[in-house]
Amino acid sequence: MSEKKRTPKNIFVSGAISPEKIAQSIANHSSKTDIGGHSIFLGQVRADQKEGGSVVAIDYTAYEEMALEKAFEIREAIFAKYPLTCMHIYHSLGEVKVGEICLFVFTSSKHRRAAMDACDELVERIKAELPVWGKEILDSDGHVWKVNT
Amino acid sequence: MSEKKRTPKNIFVSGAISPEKIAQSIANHSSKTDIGGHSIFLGQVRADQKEGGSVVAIDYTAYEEMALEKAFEIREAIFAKYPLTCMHIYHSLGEVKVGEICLFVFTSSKHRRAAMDACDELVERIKAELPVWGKEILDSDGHVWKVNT
Amino acid sequence: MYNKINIKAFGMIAEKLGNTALEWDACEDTDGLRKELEARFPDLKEMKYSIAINKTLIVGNVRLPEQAEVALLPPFSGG
Amino acid sequence: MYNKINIKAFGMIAEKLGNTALEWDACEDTDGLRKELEARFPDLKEMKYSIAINKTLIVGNVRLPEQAEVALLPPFSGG
Repeated sequence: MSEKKRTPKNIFVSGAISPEKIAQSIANHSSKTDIGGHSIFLGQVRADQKEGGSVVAIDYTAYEEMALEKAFEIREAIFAKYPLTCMHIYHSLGEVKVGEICLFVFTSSKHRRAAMDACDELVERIKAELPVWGKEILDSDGHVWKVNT
Repeated sequence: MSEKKRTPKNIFVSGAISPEKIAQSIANHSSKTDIGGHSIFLGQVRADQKEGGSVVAIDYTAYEEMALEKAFEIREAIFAKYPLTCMHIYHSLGEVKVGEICLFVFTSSKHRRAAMDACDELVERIKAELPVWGKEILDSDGHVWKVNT
Repeated sequence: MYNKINIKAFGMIAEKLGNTALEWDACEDTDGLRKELEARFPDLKEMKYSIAINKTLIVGNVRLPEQAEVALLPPFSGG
Repeated sequence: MYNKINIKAFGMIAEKLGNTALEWDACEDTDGLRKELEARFPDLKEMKYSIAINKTLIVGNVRLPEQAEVALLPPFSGG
């Protein structure tokens, strides 16, 4: 949990992010006794109705090297802006089924406000700035490209 | 998971909230395929330095009947204000050691903004309006009463 | 006629009173209750506390209904 | 002298190009590259995409440095 080392790290995980991984990540922070609040955002794949059918999964691809550089840049900027103890970002690559978790953003700080505001800003920046693409797989075997709003 | 039934429910758990409980709560939402985002806030007990020593645990008590009525009122107001799919509140009673989780607030919605804003407002209202008190137990065996800022 | 009333005390107030429940002579209103309590427990004068009647926080001076559930609540510190 | 350049394509753009990697005659700048690509793949004209050179998004028209890593990026949709 030495979050202060500030070297680029991999944010990508293959397939869905399991609730057990999230629990383990939370448990890993119990030794950091200066933390008073954790803020977590989880993105979950929705069964949206599209013209060609209903979404059953999203297949994520990324320009990985660029995404990791960008994630590192965002991470540094957020650490500089908010008094955080820890920050973790995990994004799925490959197929994530409807109802499964594809994004896990986790910030911790002494007082709640910093963790909450940082988490919020991280999620917005991840969605806007990381070169990641979601291909929504339909039950008709067709697909549509996800559009972030 | 039938979150829409809107009857007062118990928010109190005895002792710390385990990461496994949080994982289970997340996993329980995988069948709700209209959810696109979850926002979670966790309160963790800090080892603050006080005049009489260092905090080793917080012993929580509550005016339980009033707290449950108030939690229900807050819950209804937040459901009316934000388009949420689910909302969960858990607060510890009794002793929670440093590094352990004492508050778990969990909101889910189709789009992230509602879940995040609702979670934020819930945490603020819970801290300001629920008749719950934290007695900070010090390593000197003394104690001080927690003050919310 | 005035009966006894039961008062619940919490947190730091319970600590000062030495008890979480208190049987007390019924008072007409909350100002009267505060006055009598502070006469018996002078420490209360320096403490901030609210009063709830039947699980609702009251504002200002409020008449005490019969068989009211009265609670003395120091500032909340949950979470 | 101009050499071949390697272009990476992603998401919907890769789908239109039928490939995630493309060898291409080197162009002087990104406007020239866009023009040539759109001549060969007319569908691109109707698509929104950005260009990154050496993993940095470029704005406007930018000279293509030698051995640049050029990437064609449709609107991001992570999360």
